Amino acid sequence: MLDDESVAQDEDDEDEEQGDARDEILTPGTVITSNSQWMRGHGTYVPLNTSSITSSLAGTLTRTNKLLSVRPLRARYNPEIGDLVVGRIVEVQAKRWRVDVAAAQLAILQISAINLPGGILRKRTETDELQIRSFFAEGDLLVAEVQQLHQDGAASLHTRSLKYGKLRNGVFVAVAGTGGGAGVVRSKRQLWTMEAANGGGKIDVLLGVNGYIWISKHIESDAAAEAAGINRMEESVSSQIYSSQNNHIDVTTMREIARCRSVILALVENGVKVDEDTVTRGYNEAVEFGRESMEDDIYLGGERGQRLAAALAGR
Amino acid sequence: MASPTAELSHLPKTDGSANFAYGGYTITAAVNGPVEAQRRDENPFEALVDVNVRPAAGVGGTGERQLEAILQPALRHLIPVRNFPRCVIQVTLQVMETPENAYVNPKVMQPRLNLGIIPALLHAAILGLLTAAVPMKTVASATCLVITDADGSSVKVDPTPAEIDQARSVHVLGFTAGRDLLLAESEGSFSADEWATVLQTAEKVCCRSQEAGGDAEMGGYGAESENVQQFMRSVLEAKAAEGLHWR
Amino acid sequence: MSSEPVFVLPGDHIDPSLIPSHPKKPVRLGPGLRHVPPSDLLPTLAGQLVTDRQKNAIRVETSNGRYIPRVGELVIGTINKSASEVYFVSLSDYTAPALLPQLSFESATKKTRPILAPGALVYARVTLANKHMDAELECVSASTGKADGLGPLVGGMLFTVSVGMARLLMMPKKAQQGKVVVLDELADAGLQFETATGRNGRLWVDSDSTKTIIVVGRAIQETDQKSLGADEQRKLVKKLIKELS
Amino acid sequence: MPLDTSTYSLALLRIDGRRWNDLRRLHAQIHTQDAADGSSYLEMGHTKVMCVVTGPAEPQAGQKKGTVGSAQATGQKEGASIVVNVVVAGFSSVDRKRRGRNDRRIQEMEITIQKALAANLHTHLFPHSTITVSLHVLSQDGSLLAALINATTLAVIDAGIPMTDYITACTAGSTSSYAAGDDAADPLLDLNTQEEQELPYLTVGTLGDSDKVAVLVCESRVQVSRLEGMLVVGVDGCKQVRRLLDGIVKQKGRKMIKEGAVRRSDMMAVSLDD
Amino acid sequence: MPREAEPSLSERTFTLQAISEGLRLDSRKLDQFRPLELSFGDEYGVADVKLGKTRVLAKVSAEVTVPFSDRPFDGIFQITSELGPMVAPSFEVNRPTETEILLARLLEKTIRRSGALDTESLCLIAGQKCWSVRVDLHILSADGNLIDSSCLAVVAALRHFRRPDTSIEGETLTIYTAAEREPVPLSWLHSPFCTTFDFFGEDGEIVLVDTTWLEEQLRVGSVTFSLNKHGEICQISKLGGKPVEATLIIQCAQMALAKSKEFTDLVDARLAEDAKRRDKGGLMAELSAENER
Repeated sequence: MLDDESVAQDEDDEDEEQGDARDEILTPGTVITSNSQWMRGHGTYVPLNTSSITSSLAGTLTRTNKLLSVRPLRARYNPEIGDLVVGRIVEVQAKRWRVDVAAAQLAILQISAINLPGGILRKRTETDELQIRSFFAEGDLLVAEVQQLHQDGAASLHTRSLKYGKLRNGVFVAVAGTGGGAGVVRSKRQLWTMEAANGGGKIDVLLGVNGYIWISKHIESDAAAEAAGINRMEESVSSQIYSSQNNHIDVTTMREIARCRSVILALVENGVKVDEDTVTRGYNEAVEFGRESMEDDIYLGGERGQRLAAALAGR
Repeated sequence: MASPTAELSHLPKTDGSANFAYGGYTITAAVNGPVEAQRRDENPFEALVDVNVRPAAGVGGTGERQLEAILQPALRHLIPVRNFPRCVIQVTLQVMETPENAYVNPKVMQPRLNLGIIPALLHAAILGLLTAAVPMKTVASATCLVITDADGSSVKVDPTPAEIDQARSVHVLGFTAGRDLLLAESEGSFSADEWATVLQTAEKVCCRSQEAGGDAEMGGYGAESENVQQFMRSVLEAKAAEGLHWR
Repeated sequence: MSSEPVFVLPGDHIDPSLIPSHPKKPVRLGPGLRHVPPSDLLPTLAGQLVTDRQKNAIRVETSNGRYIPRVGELVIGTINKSASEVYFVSLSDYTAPALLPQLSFESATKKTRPILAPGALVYARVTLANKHMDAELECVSASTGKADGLGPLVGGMLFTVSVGMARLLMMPKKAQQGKVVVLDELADAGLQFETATGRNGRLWVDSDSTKTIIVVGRAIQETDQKSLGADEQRKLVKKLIKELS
Repeated sequence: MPLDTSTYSLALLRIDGRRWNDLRRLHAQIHTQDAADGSSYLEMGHTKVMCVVTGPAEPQAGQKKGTVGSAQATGQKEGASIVVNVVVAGFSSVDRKRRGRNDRRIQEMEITIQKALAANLHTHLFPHSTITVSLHVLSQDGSLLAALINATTLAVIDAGIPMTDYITACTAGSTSSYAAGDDAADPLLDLNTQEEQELPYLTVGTLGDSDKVAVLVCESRVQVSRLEGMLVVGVDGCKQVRRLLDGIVKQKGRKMIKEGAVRRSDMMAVSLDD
Repeated sequence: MPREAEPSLSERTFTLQAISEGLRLDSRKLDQFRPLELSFGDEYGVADVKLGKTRVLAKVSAEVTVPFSDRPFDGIFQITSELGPMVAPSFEVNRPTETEILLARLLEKTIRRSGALDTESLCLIAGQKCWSVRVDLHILSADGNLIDSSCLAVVAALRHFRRPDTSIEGETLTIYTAAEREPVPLSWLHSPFCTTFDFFGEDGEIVLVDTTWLEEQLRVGSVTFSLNKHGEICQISKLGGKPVEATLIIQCAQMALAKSKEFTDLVDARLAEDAKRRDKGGLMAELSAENER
């Protein structure tokens, strides 16, 4: 027996469905089509002795020419080449690291795929291999790009750009990745610098497409190197980039970093996707919220979070 | 006492197996090896001999662990363990029948070390190893003896459980085919002289076959006791001959 | 060859007359014997002492037990997993895997080496057998660069036999003295099949007909397990052929 | 006597007022834990369980070897392995008996769920990884295994792990005790603890909307002639459960579309057949 | 623990191909058991079952002990089954594997929970003294279908078993040795037997019985029925695996019933033979005793 409430809700939903059939949700075992002109993609299968493309996931239908796939409501991150990811070193091996990027398998970072101190073009030596831990040790966080995918689906990363490397001066947040559901979505920019309120200076927000997020104090020197052009960049690769020591961070900056983190968690809790637009606008809203009270509350759980989400949805 | 009986290679899924029955004890031995040792047991220089004794009824306890501790070094000495580094040779000895009175509460019996079963366990293990073609330096046999005060001080070979219960001391001695003492376990009170007699008797019982006309000489002690080494040779030879008519 | 087989137990004294004494060649010790310096020769297995005076060799023969690799022997292995340079190959259950270099196949290069999935079978030769190291295998002759029948075994069926039976099957027909006739009898009865025997007690049988493979497998396993003589083998084959039709 | 059979035959109502083929109130939620890859909470009457799914992810250290109490997929080297852990809270039942990790009954349930998943999930898509299913029993009132299976199905769907179809389960019993051969015995659907203690029953789990049985567990003595009747009622109950669960998943999906967390379908599935 | 043995690809493909053609490697029919040998030991309560290369031995023992405080009127009855390295090197002592857990549960449900043994009859003095009957199941060799063979061995051993006779006068309990009074059989209520059906094929539509180890490795699912000859189901376990049509399950139940009747007849026949053999001995003993007088 169903309780009255949920029955009522079901009826509501049926009304909506009639409103727009594209709100339709496919669930495992639902036959999508038996027409043989279509090809099956991710999230579908063809049961034995039939020719019906059937959903294997709960999600929505996507079509790319003749290819039918099901986009899951939620899923773990599935690496793709070129993805910007934040990862954590789990294991150090002789010539490579194994990195948690929230995927089904640990990703691989070869020692040959990182910038070595003293210039990109420097030849890798055995000394480097021996002191592999001086670059990345267990527990270190890094930002990297997916360079290639192996046959079994495992990813190889590289950090051969100044944009990538070890992460410092900030805080880590894990939300759902691009596999589906609320969380980080692929967008124009995964990494941007924004002006913090209340004199907090500049902060960097880095949304790894795998759902791992890094919010940190913006360090100017990097930008200076960037401006100096590509050749100079190589030279500036110093052992500093593998330092695990934080710079000095003002308390005000720390507060704003924490506020930004609260915003992201509130977005996720209320089912709002996480991208540059929602984070920036959410942050501005949160700053306004903070002005309401004397103590400038940066907590955004529960009701306050819902208010934030409502404010964003209201546009 | 009835002659020993044995059945060889009767468990098809193991590398070697033997069923050995003598004096009311029936033991099934299963041998697997040399197989890969587990990482935590691995010895880079020699094979591990893993002996596992399982009682007919009930779960194995300290009594079984002690029997294993007595048998393991004995078997390890018979096998050239250095030829199989990083390996393990598993010997599982399942007790099938014991001559104990089935209705004696086994719990009362448990704390006592059951020396009487050791010869049967050892013989079953050796037969199992031989059928598994695990290389061995030599073979061995063991016997159980008691010293009783019933009629003066006398040594008795292959005692019954009742005799073991009443004996002043119980001894198990094992000898290799080369007449080297392989294992010796004693329980109870006895003098050094008595032990010397026990040693001498046991050696004669175990190694009798090598002496021509040994049987006649044996007269006094347990002439009825079958020579086990001789027995092992005959069953293995029969097994080899079985394959001979077509090999 | 000695006429009367001599049965030995580990540690037995070997009659010096049985030890071959070729004036020039050194004595070759086969399995089941160990040399205790200075000049003692002791069996380590229970079995028949076999002396080959021409080769100046002596060994103890047994038909059961676990396979222990020896250089030069042909074996059938199962791929366990593949590493970057080698395949790990299992020669018998629960033993440490042997190594088969991925380039050790006929005309294999980095680009053309065969890709073998876990569970695939290979017919290989043992090239290294040392108690302190994992055994090594090859599927190509190092001298000629030819496969000579070695390499992956595709399809078919694998049957387990005793190592003694495997040794017999691999002997030249003459040396075998007509002890195992079951395969020839099956072939004479019109069955078409292909076999490969590994010294590690594995027999691979392939045929177009499922029934044929089953019959060949049963015939050889029954012959092995029941130690059937030549006549009994013929009887068995007749029975099986009858069941087939 | 918890179930007065004479009363039942008069009014044809069960102790809690249900008719023979009524399910108890089934309430379920999907995605209950933010931190988990997949999660669910499910109530079948007063039986309440929650489920958390982690993975497919790199196997945790020490998980690789088949540890006691965690059922491990075998012979599936190429796909993800599945580990199922069931924890029964001490306060979940009246006798408040603590059930250890080595309770064989719980281990059997873990193995059952693990094997049902292994045959249903498309594990071959995730080599070298592990899917961990953790189930917690908060309250017991009959049909425990069925509730665990249903909660697992929801949580695995939430985790976005591809599968052939829903596996849903329920219990079916018979009003006649094993000894009585009376033909008048009625089958019953979805038993509570009182009924389970009193009557023969079985747990059945089926695949999707089909009559295919993935799980069938019967632990009571019952005439073999009763089996078919009980199985028919049970399979029908599973279909009812499937419709309910499907509704819950779809409702959640529409909510996510409304919130903008998920994009709508590019087109309608129905239009593809033209 | 060395890694578990696994069949090679050739073995997998060929065995499945043969099964799909209705053929088995040992030329059996799909619904045919291997020859089943049941024998009893010299002692009471020892049953040895051979099913092809599978061999199990069940041994029953009994002792007088104190009943559990929450069940003062019941005796104690337990079945232990441990798979050790004798079965395969991958089985470790004291580390129960899935096979072992499922086997133990199945025996528990089939024999203990179904009330095959009247445990109340094991009570001697309520709350103080009772018989504790235990069955130790020794798996000597495992080549598939451990469940059916183990269940048969345990049931046969329990039916063969005789416990010492006892008498109670006031508060004193006397236990008689076999020489004083003929031992008595257990109060046995019904004999359940397991039959396992293994499913093969893409849809689980092919059914085999009494599978070997190799076949067991390749099955997509299985269901075990425990029934007695009266058609009472004691237990059904289809623990996951490939879903199969409900109608197929019903068919299997009917086959299991027929098989259970067969097993009942087999055990009855062997028990009768054994009784005859023992009686001959008994008669001889009596005669010789008379002669001495």
